[in-house]
Amino acid sequence: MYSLKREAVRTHLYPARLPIPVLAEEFYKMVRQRGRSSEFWLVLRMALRSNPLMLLGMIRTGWDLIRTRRLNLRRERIRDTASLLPPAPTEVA
Amino acid sequence: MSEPFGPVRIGVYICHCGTNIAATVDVKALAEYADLLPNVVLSRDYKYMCSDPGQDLIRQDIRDRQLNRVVVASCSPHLHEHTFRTALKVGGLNPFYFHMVNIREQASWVHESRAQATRKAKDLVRAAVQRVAFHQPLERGRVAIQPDVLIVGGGIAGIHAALTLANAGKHVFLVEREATIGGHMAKFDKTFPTLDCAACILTPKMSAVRSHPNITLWTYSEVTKVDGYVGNYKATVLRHPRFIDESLCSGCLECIEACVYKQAKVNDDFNMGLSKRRPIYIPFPQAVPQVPVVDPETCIQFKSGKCKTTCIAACGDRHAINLHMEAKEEQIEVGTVILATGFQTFDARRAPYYGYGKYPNVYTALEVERLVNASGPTAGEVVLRDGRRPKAVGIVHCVGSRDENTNRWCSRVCCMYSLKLAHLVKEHTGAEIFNFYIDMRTPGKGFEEFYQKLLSERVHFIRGRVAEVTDWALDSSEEGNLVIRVEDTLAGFVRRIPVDMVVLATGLEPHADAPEVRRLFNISCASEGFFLERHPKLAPVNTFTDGIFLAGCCQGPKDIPDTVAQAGAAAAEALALIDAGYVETEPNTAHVDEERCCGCKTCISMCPYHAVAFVDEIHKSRVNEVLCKGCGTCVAACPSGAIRQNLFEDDQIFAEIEGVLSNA
Amino acid sequence: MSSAYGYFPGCSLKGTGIAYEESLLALFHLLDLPLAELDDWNCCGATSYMSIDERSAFSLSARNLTLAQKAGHRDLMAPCSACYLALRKTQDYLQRYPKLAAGNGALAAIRAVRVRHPLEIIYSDVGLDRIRKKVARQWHGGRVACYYGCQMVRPYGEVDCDTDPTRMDELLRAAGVSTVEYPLKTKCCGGSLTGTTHEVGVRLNYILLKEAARKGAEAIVTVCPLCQYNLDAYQAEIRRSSKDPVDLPILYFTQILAWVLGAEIESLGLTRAIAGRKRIAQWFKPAEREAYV
Amino acid sequence: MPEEFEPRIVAFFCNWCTYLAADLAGTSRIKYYPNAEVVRVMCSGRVDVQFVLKAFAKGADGVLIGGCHPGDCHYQEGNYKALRRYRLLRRLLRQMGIEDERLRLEWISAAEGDRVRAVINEMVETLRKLGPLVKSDAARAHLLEVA
Repeated sequence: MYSLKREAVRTHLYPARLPIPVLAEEFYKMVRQRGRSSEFWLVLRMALRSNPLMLLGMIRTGWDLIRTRRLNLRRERIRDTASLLPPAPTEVA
Repeated sequence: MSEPFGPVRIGVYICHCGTNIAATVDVKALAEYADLLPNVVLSRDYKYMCSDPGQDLIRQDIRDRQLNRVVVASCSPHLHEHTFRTALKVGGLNPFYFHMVNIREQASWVHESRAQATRKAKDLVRAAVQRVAFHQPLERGRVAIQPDVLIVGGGIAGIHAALTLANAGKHVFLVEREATIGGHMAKFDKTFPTLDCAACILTPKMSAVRSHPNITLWTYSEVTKVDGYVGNYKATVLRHPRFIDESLCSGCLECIEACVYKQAKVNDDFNMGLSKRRPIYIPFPQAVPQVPVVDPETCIQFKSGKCKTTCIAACGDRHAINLHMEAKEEQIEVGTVILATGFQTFDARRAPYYGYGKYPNVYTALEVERLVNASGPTAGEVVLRDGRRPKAVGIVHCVGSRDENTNRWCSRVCCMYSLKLAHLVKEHTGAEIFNFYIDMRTPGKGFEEFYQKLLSERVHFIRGRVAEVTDWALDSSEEGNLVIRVEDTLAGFVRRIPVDMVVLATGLEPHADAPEVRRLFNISCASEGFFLERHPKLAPVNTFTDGIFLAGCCQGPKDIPDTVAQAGAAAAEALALIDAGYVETEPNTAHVDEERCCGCKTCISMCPYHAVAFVDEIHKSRVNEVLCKGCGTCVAACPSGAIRQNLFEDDQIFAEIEGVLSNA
Repeated sequence: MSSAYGYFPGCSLKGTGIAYEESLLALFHLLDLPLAELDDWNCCGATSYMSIDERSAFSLSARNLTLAQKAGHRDLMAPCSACYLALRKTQDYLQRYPKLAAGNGALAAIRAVRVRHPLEIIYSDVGLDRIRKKVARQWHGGRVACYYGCQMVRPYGEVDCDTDPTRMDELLRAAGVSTVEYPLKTKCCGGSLTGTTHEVGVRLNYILLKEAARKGAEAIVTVCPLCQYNLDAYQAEIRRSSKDPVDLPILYFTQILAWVLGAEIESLGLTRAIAGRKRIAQWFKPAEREAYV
Repeated sequence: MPEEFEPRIVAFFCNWCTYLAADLAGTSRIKYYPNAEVVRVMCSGRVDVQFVLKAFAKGADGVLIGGCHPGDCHYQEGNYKALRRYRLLRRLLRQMGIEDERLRLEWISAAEGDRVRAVINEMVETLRKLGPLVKSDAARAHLLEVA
């Protein structure tokens, strides 16, 4: 399942403007660098990269979240980002 | 047959078993290797040692080359040890101057590297050659066979076996746990593929059992203890009290009518709980014996002691009803046993995604068997629990079969009985019928034709494992219905099919208490829990315990024709033993070398069969070879090496151990 | 060995799912179950990370498990279903393929730490009886549908039965809340689809909401921040597109339990709900004279 | 890297359960390491302490005893006797400086062909790590006089 998805992402085997792989990539970058994901920034980056018009559709939800104080604008990160890198590659099937 | 004089002269025979062995073991190299071993006068390899020409080789070489020991490297001794020993005997040599090496099951079939398999085969052959030099001539003992037979389980298998043996003039004890014989078959309406009525073919056999002079029928009874060995089994049968004396009851059933319960209130197991019965009841009208049972769990007299006991009044001067009846133990001696304990159906609750027990209109196949049955709870009317007639019925195959999460095996009968039910339900209701199957399996006389017939009857067949049965409605068309969600693997998309009745084709599995029964009779179970036959092809009704045979679904799922055939086979095997009058026993018993016995009595406590006794006069132990079963535990325990076991002498095994290791 | 449960919040509980964290802490406090948040925990990797680089995805969770072990926790609690699965899956895979763990020395941690979900912790470690005994408020709210989602129950089936989970129902009933039979309890909420392929995601949630209502539920109770968000955030949109007047409160099981066990209303993050606010206001107002049971 | 050490195992299998399991492994074509040589006895209860010592003395790196599961013994309780003896043996072997892993008692029923594979493979790998028994000549010498 994931191997298929990975392969599709790697070889760009998906319709243009499909946000799913973009989300995956952005998420990957963010977590790889900062150790945590920040929903707001993640969605923002995804939208900008795939289809900015999406943002319009998101205004209402965004407002709801702000209204209910559920939108966290802080860009989270962990202290020990060094420890995030995966171990020295070992041959794995 | 006298011990040949002169030095040990061993002949070694390597079997190719076609390519079964030759493909992985270098048989030529092996034969050449064996030829150089001490005491080996000749070593041959041959395509099929077990074949007649193969055995002739041995016989001739014994004659022409004066062999006095023989080693055959081929398959498992469990398969052909007897064959080759006989060959020695015919060749004029004591059959126990023989040792067999298993280079098929335990070498060629389990190793990939030719080099390694061959090396291992060499070790084993070398060990056998060293061992066989120490073999002694032995005589087989004979045990007389008690002609009576015990048959456990009164389903169609037990019934058929019992009648076969009884007609051959043998006395049969038929023991059934339920209050009537008939088993699962008695619950069926019609049988596939011929659609002849189950009752019409079963009930005559049931009453034949009842009236047969050679059959002692004990229903409501269980075997609780078994001792002895082939030809001489001693069994204890516990007869639960049915509170009605079979010898006095005339089967008028007036007591049931007279019961103070005007409305039946107790779930009727025979009808799968689809109807009610009274505390005093008879499982079904054609039950054998025609004798009611009182169920103390629900009878007021048992609960409060304040019942008017109108049943007893109704019975009048027959006095057949005895509410103080107690369980009774019967001791019987039989020579052979046939196990026909049958199966249980898969509990559909173990597959919660099919909604059995949650949605009232999800039924098991056995429940529907009762619904379509003319003598069933609805007199053959197929109606839902709320009384409606179903308009669309979904039959889900492989519930508890071919499923990693429940039972992995195919239950063999579900496809066909599903077809049968599809036909019957359509016939009774005219409803749309959907079969959901993984594969249609219709191997059998007239089975495929029956499948074709159903197709022509416009029954729908959807190929795909059902994901779930739910009452989740997506739109009004589904409101109030059960929805079957399934991937139609032929059409290639997921479908939602609204029906108002779901039938779960539950699979067959071993009885929950099969393990206890297995221990009781000292036999084995296969990995899925069904009783293990001696050989899947060549000894399908035998077990590894001599004199105990299998019939019917206790050995594995099968339909009625196969069950009856197997029951006949089991009866024939029993007859063969009985009419031979005796069995030859393995001479692998223990005996005490009184010179060496120091009288420490260690061995006495070792023997579970009390075969080792202490003789006070000479202050030494002695083995009763009739009682000895030849396990050798006492031999291993004896501190002074005074007890020895034929065929497993210390020096023989030491030689074998050194043999396997001596090229280390 | 610390007796406290290691607490792995996960990113959502610091954002859209903050009400879950608030009510969870309140509930564990009421049940005197000590919690210790994992220091410097990192994102579990969820499913998106998995779909770029599986091995480093494992190393992410491995890091968290190692932190937990270093902190001496026997249990690591992950309230978010996605976090729970990511951690549990890593544990499982690294045990089955030790090669994966080579280098980051996580294997020891993998074996030492149990990954658990609060639902199962409360069900097994506290138990229905103690919940019954501890009930401090009568539930004046309506009947609810318990929604388990997929990642928590499948594939491991350790939190609850993988095909027919019932523990949330049992807990709520023990707390005097009546629940409805909800056939879609383990269907998917669409996860991130509501953000990526919006229509697909919303349709899934529409089906979930509609069926809950059809079964007579007046609210849906969840165990996962993403499930809660998806069901909660798009109801207005659904009302517009379909003619169905759905407006169901989407609660966390921790909110109801904590409330019934007597938590302060402020501690439950109830004001953070988007849908069904009216009903929530009615259900969660301390009755004039508290009915103690 | 030198060629991997191939341990030699003598396996005493009871006729009714473990030997049949080994046959089943064969008919199911289950593949396992060829390091174990089977000596058939009627019951694990027949396995004499001396058999085991002899095996070690004559060059075995490990000894495996296979019997029926508790309660399933074809001879009612032979396997329990085997168990008692096994416990004693272990102590004895320890005193001789022979590691516990070298002697193994396993209950394998006639249905458990795959277990035969599992047990034998497992044992072979443990013994590969452990290395040959001979490395302790003292033990060998001692063994020889005992056996």
